[in-house]
Amino acid sequence: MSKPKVGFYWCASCGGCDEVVVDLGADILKVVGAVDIVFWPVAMDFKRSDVENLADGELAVSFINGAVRSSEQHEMVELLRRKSQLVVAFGSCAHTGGIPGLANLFDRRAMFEEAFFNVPSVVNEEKVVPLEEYKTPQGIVTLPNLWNTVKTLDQVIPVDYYLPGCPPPVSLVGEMFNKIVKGELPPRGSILAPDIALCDECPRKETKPDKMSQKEFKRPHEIMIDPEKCLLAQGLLCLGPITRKGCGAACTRVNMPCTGCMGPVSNVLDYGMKALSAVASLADANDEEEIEKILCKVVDPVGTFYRYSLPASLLHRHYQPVVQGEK
Amino acid sequence: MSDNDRNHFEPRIVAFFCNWCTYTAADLAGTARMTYSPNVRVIRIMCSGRLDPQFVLKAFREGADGVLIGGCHPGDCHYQEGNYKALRRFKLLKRFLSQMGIEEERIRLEWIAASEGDKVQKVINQMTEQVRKLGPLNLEPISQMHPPKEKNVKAKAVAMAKGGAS
Amino acid sequence: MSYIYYPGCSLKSTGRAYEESLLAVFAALDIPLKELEDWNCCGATAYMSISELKAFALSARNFALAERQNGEEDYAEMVVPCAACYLGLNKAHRYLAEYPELRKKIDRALEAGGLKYNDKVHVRHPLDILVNDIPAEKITSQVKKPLEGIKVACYYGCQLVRPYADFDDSHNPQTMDKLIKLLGGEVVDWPLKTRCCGGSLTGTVQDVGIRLSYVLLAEARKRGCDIVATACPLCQFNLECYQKRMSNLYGQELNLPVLYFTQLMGHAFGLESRKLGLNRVFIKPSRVFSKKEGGQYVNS
Amino acid sequence: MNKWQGWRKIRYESELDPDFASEIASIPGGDKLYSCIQCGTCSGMCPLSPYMDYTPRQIIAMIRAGFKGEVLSSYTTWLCASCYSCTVECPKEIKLTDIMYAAKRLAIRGKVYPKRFPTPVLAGEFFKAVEKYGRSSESWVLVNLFMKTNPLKVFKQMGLGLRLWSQGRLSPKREAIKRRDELKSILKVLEKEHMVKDKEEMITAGKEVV
Amino acid sequence: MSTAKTPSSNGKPKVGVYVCHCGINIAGKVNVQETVDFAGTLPNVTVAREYKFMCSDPGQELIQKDLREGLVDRVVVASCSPLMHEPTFRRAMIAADANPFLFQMANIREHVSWVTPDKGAATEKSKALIAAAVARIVLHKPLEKTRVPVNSNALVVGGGIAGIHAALTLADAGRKVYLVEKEPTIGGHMAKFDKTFPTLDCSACILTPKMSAVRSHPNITLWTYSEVAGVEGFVGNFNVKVRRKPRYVKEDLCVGCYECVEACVFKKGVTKDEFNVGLSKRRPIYIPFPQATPLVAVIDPESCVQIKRNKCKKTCVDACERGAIDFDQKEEIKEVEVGAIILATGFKTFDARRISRYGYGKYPNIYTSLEVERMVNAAGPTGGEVHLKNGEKPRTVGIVHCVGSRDSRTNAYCSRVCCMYSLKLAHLIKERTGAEVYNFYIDMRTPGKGYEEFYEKLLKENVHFIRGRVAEISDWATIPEEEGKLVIRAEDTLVGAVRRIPVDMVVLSVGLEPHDDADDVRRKFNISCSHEGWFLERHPKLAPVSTFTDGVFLAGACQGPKDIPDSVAQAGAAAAEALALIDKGYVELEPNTAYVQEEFCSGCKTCVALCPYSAISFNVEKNISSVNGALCKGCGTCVAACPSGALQQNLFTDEQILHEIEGVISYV
Repeated sequence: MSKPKVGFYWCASCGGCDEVVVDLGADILKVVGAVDIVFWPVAMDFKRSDVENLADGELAVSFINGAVRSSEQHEMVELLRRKSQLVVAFGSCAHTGGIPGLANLFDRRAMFEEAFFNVPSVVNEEKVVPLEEYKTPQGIVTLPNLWNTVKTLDQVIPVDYYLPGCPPPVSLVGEMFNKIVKGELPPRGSILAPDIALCDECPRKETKPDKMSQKEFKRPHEIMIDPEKCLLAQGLLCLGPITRKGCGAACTRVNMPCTGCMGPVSNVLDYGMKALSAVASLADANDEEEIEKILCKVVDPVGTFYRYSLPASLLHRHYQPVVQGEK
Repeated sequence: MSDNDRNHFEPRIVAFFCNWCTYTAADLAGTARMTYSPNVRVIRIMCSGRLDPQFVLKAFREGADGVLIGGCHPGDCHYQEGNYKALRRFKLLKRFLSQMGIEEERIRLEWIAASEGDKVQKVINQMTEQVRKLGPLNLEPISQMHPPKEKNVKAKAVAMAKGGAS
Repeated sequence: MSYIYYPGCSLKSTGRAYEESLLAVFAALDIPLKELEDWNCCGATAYMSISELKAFALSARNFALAERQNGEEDYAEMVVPCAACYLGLNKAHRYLAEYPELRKKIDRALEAGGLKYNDKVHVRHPLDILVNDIPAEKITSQVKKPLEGIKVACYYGCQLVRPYADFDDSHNPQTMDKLIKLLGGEVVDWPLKTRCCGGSLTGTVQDVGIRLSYVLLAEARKRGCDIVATACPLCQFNLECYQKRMSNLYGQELNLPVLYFTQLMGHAFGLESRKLGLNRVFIKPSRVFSKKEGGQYVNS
Repeated sequence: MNKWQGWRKIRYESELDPDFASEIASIPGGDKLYSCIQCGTCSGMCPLSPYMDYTPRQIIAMIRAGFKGEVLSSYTTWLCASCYSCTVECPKEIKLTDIMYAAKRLAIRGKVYPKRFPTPVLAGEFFKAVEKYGRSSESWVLVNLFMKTNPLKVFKQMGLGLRLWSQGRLSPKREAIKRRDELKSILKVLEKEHMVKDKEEMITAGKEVV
Repeated sequence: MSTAKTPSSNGKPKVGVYVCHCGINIAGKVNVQETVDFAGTLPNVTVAREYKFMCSDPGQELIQKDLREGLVDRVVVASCSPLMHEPTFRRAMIAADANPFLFQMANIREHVSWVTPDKGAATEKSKALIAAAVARIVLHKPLEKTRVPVNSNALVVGGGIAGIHAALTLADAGRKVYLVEKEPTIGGHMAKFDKTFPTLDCSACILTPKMSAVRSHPNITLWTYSEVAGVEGFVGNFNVKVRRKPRYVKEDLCVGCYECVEACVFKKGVTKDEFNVGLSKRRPIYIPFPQATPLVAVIDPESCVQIKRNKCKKTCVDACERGAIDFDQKEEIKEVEVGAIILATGFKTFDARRISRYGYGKYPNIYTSLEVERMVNAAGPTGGEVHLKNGEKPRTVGIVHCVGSRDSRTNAYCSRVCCMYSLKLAHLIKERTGAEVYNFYIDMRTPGKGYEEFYEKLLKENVHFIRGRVAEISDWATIPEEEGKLVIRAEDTLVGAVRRIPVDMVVLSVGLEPHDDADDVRRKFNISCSHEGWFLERHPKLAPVSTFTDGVFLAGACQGPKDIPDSVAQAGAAAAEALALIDKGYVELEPNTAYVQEEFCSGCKTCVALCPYSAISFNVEKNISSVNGALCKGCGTCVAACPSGALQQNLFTDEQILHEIEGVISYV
């Protein structure tokens, strides 16, 4: 019996998700032993035609990382969807939009202006911007269309499983491969991480005081962080209580507050709103001015609460009224 | 009601009223036959402190053009301090929404005591007009969600069963 | 703080003594007053009877000018000594804030004149300023010739404390009483402090108007007052200029000096009587002043 | 007034104007008119009510009942000296002084005010002066007033005028503002508009709403 | 007409929607047929019906029949406010053997038909509210109410006639009552009156027996000179702290013999006598009045030299043979458990100084009605004589009605008792002095048994009635006849002329106002106030003595101006309501409490400090939070904060509310 075929693909992402596969270390050999990798543009030289040539459903699993934000990515994920029995949204970007998703605070024009004109390191006196189509003597050169809005993978194609994290923790990756190989996968649509928040596995949990409320929120550079004590209790905006566990508390172990890459637990509809609600609830004041004073330390609410999940939020993106009759 | 034409725009506003003060005040407005614009639909919660900011975004996502929150006056909360907690969340929520480009007139927190039927009338009329001026909130649709409903069905079923027993 | 001074039409004619004494007193107290440039009529009583809208527009133009003159300062404090102007402007101020429909129309009108009003004006009466802004010690320290033994009837008139003023009680106001007491004068309890003097009716329906003024003076006389202090040019005019006519009509010699409270202040401050417009009054107060001061006061 | 003159003291509903109250109530805050409980505080406070043909309280009752003709041609409104004591003390916060103004303006527009009565004439003269010069010159307003109502009075007042003149309290100089054009363009915008609406204006305003 | 589908049996929820016409209250504005047709199209709805009055017996039976026949298993009624009829329909559910919490109301009367001018809009809004109710009820679960026993003691706050009557009623029924009064004696305003209208029976004669009954009743604990310091707990189980101010006289030793008062170093009164509303003076040690209950002296720390400066001959101590005087007495806090609370804190009279044109406080012979009450009282400072400051009898007296009342600048409401007490005072003054009495009134209000007859009696006594609100009172005389008099100016509106009436004495019939501390009191007891500051009843008609806080009832004028008969009637009603609560023995608590879904709780402790009732504790063993259902009051604040959605609230789960939001917007 031939080994099941799997593919890896990356969309809008940093490459860290591909790296994590390699981080499996010696265990990767087991993976390679169990499956045939037939597509992995980051690691090996495959062409799009290699996928196109596969029969529909011939791929057992596609692991797709990165958010979707261009016509090319769109075509590729649709192609992979057609060729795969299972699609796994691999990592925060595919799962909830990730860091690239913060681009949804702007529109495409603003981003182009920033990237091609305004950035101090750019010298672009002729105001050249990339065009989707450009005629050269040699013929027409094309570029993919960059979308105005960044989307999560499941906003573009049906997704079977989600592996959260930025990048997904190695242990969860290994576990996933195990389950796939053994055929012990949970119901479709599941998130392949424990459904409980990070505090549950955080080594600082024991140090939480009964009263968690805060008179002042602090940013990491403002204090000497106690390496033992609950970070939230120290006034740091640790999002551990809102974020799914599974990373082994990688950040809080090294004195960094959780920033929420693993996304919400299943009872939560909108990660950022829940985070906002929990954080605001901790502000220990009833006076309007005092409340403002405490909460003004949350300098950038969107960036804080939706660092990895703006496209997956209920608002989806910065509000641009869709004006009627203006098409 | 889905007629979003600028000239005939009828705003849709979802209101969350606390049971003890604002909901009662709205009842009083009714008993006193104070007429006001029909654009606001009230959802009763026991306390403004129950208001989860998720509800606000959910309302916007479902097509509301504005959200009104009504609670007891400071110091008058039936549950001692629930309204202050609502205020904390509201303050941060408002900042978040403005960062997201949503006009601040689309969300409003009002303290309305049980005896202030006239304030219900005034606030609802005012807010309706404000939102009408802003025009409809046309959020960009989230094209598809895959898989649509199957996600986490099991987990939720477990949660609900537990809740019922307590 | 500097104040913008709105004189109004009367203070440039029949009420000149009010203006002179006001400026003299404020100068003595070192409170700068700058006259509003190109001010126009406030739109008071008579005007309002014809067109209320235009009356508000007239007030609004003054406000817009005051804001412009005030520049970047927060609020323009507009000092309005004439009671009728004070009421007219204050009413406009209130109505423009309270009635958006009206406001829209007035804004449109101002725009046609290239002006804009941003609600950055406070309408103030000198009494309000002297009692509420200026420390009492500052006033007492200026008093050189206290009004000792002089019995004063404080006459506020009707429009000064009604209905839009909030610096004093509308029925039994106290600010002028306080001021006179600071000057050493004796304030007579007099229940007609805010009763109308007849206003313009003294000129139009004289038999009614003059009687209204007369009852005020008769009661003041009965209560042993030496002098009546006013804060309104029309009140001063009615109470003083028609006294002769009253004597004829009612057979009672009144001969009661009627001065602006600012004139009394100036006198107590020891300012020169010419600067206080004391030369412009029909019924000279010298008799009252000299009696109390053992003849030291030299009549001008 | 002792002789019986055969006045008919009855009013038929058809003689009354049912819209009069809403005309008056169209001024800002005018709807308080409907709260009147006829307590009489206004009349009791009014220093001029003894001279009026109807007390202020009666005027309110008549407005509400639609006695338009009687109200607009009455002397009451023109005797009102705008002292605001009624407005201040009214327990229902009815702006009686404003209502008097409203009645005056309707009377002038309808030309039903008591013609030879001096107060409307004074108002008219004052209005004209301000309209033209931006300020009023008291001397000129008074001269015109007396000329129009009772020229003989000019002589009666002459003595007083001369005394004032000698003290510098009255001058034949015309007071005027500098930027008269600016004021003119401001006032022009409001030319056709009124704060108290008469019946036809009410109907057109109503049409706008519908 | 109704749309009834065949019952489905696949385990899916079967929702019945019942739309009420409420006569024309709803049907006059809402197109009921259209809403029923619409409801029939909603998912999971198996039955949609309409009826004239859903809350009536036949209406309820309609629902019960469908439940029994298995056509529906959960019910939405679209009618009035849930605050009105939710209990009614829940009872109907129980009667049909259904769980009462599988029920939801859509408020299409108070929130729709009564407030929406346009019929089309009203119908659309009704549909939206019905859709919302249907969307959420699908997620409802059967719940049980918890029962909590009720403490059988009661607390009555305020010892005026209302408080006295309520306390006696409860005590006679065998309940233990704590009566708390802030003054040194009970009796309230009624103890100050001479006669009561319209019967003119002596106030003291009918009140003092009740006062002594309070004193001697074995079931009543009377704490005068005391205030409620704090209230905790909930219906049936209140924990009340009472602060007993030191009176420096031992209550159990004092017999009220007045020896100490006579012996005081001050031989004359030094302080305004509160009981005589300032018409006389009292000494630092005093007994408010001879029938004071308890008849115990009290020392006023403000004026007692010993207490203020610690140097006095202490003649009072020597005079007291029983050794009752104790300068070391300290404030005491008593703590009691009660099941029900009756508030009977009464009123204060309007301060006539606020209306400067009436000259109160400026002219000597202007009195308030309460001062005149004391003056005409035989036990009062003048021994029942009505006289002017100079000792002469007045020959003319003016009584000014509505002072501070019916005026939007002071109190917009009618104080309800002034017309009648003014008539009474007119009668008494005329009886005592033979003076001409003028009543100045706006409207004569005499709705009560025997009241109009009393008015007629006064008319026959030739008391003058002038219909006109007094404009001004002054000493400004314009003719010789007015010299030396107070001149009242008013329009006689029936004549249409202004009148000036010179009088010797003026009585200002001041209105009734809430106490200055009413706002603090209501906060303490967690109830609401109306605009004017009166305590707010739960429903003006159907629950006039209840409040929005279960177990707290109202009696007397603290709820609004009332005369004695009405106060007593209301006190009886409040006592009956309290008894009904106590005698039931238990209360059922709404099950809308919060609960933790343990497998989702990460133990972050965000919730713990948020609970105002300390109902959330941290379970150290399991390392998670847990909610004590008996302490939880169901506000849901913790639920909104819980970062992992592990906390939920019965009847208000996230899911239910989210569905409701979808429902209210998505359909229609």
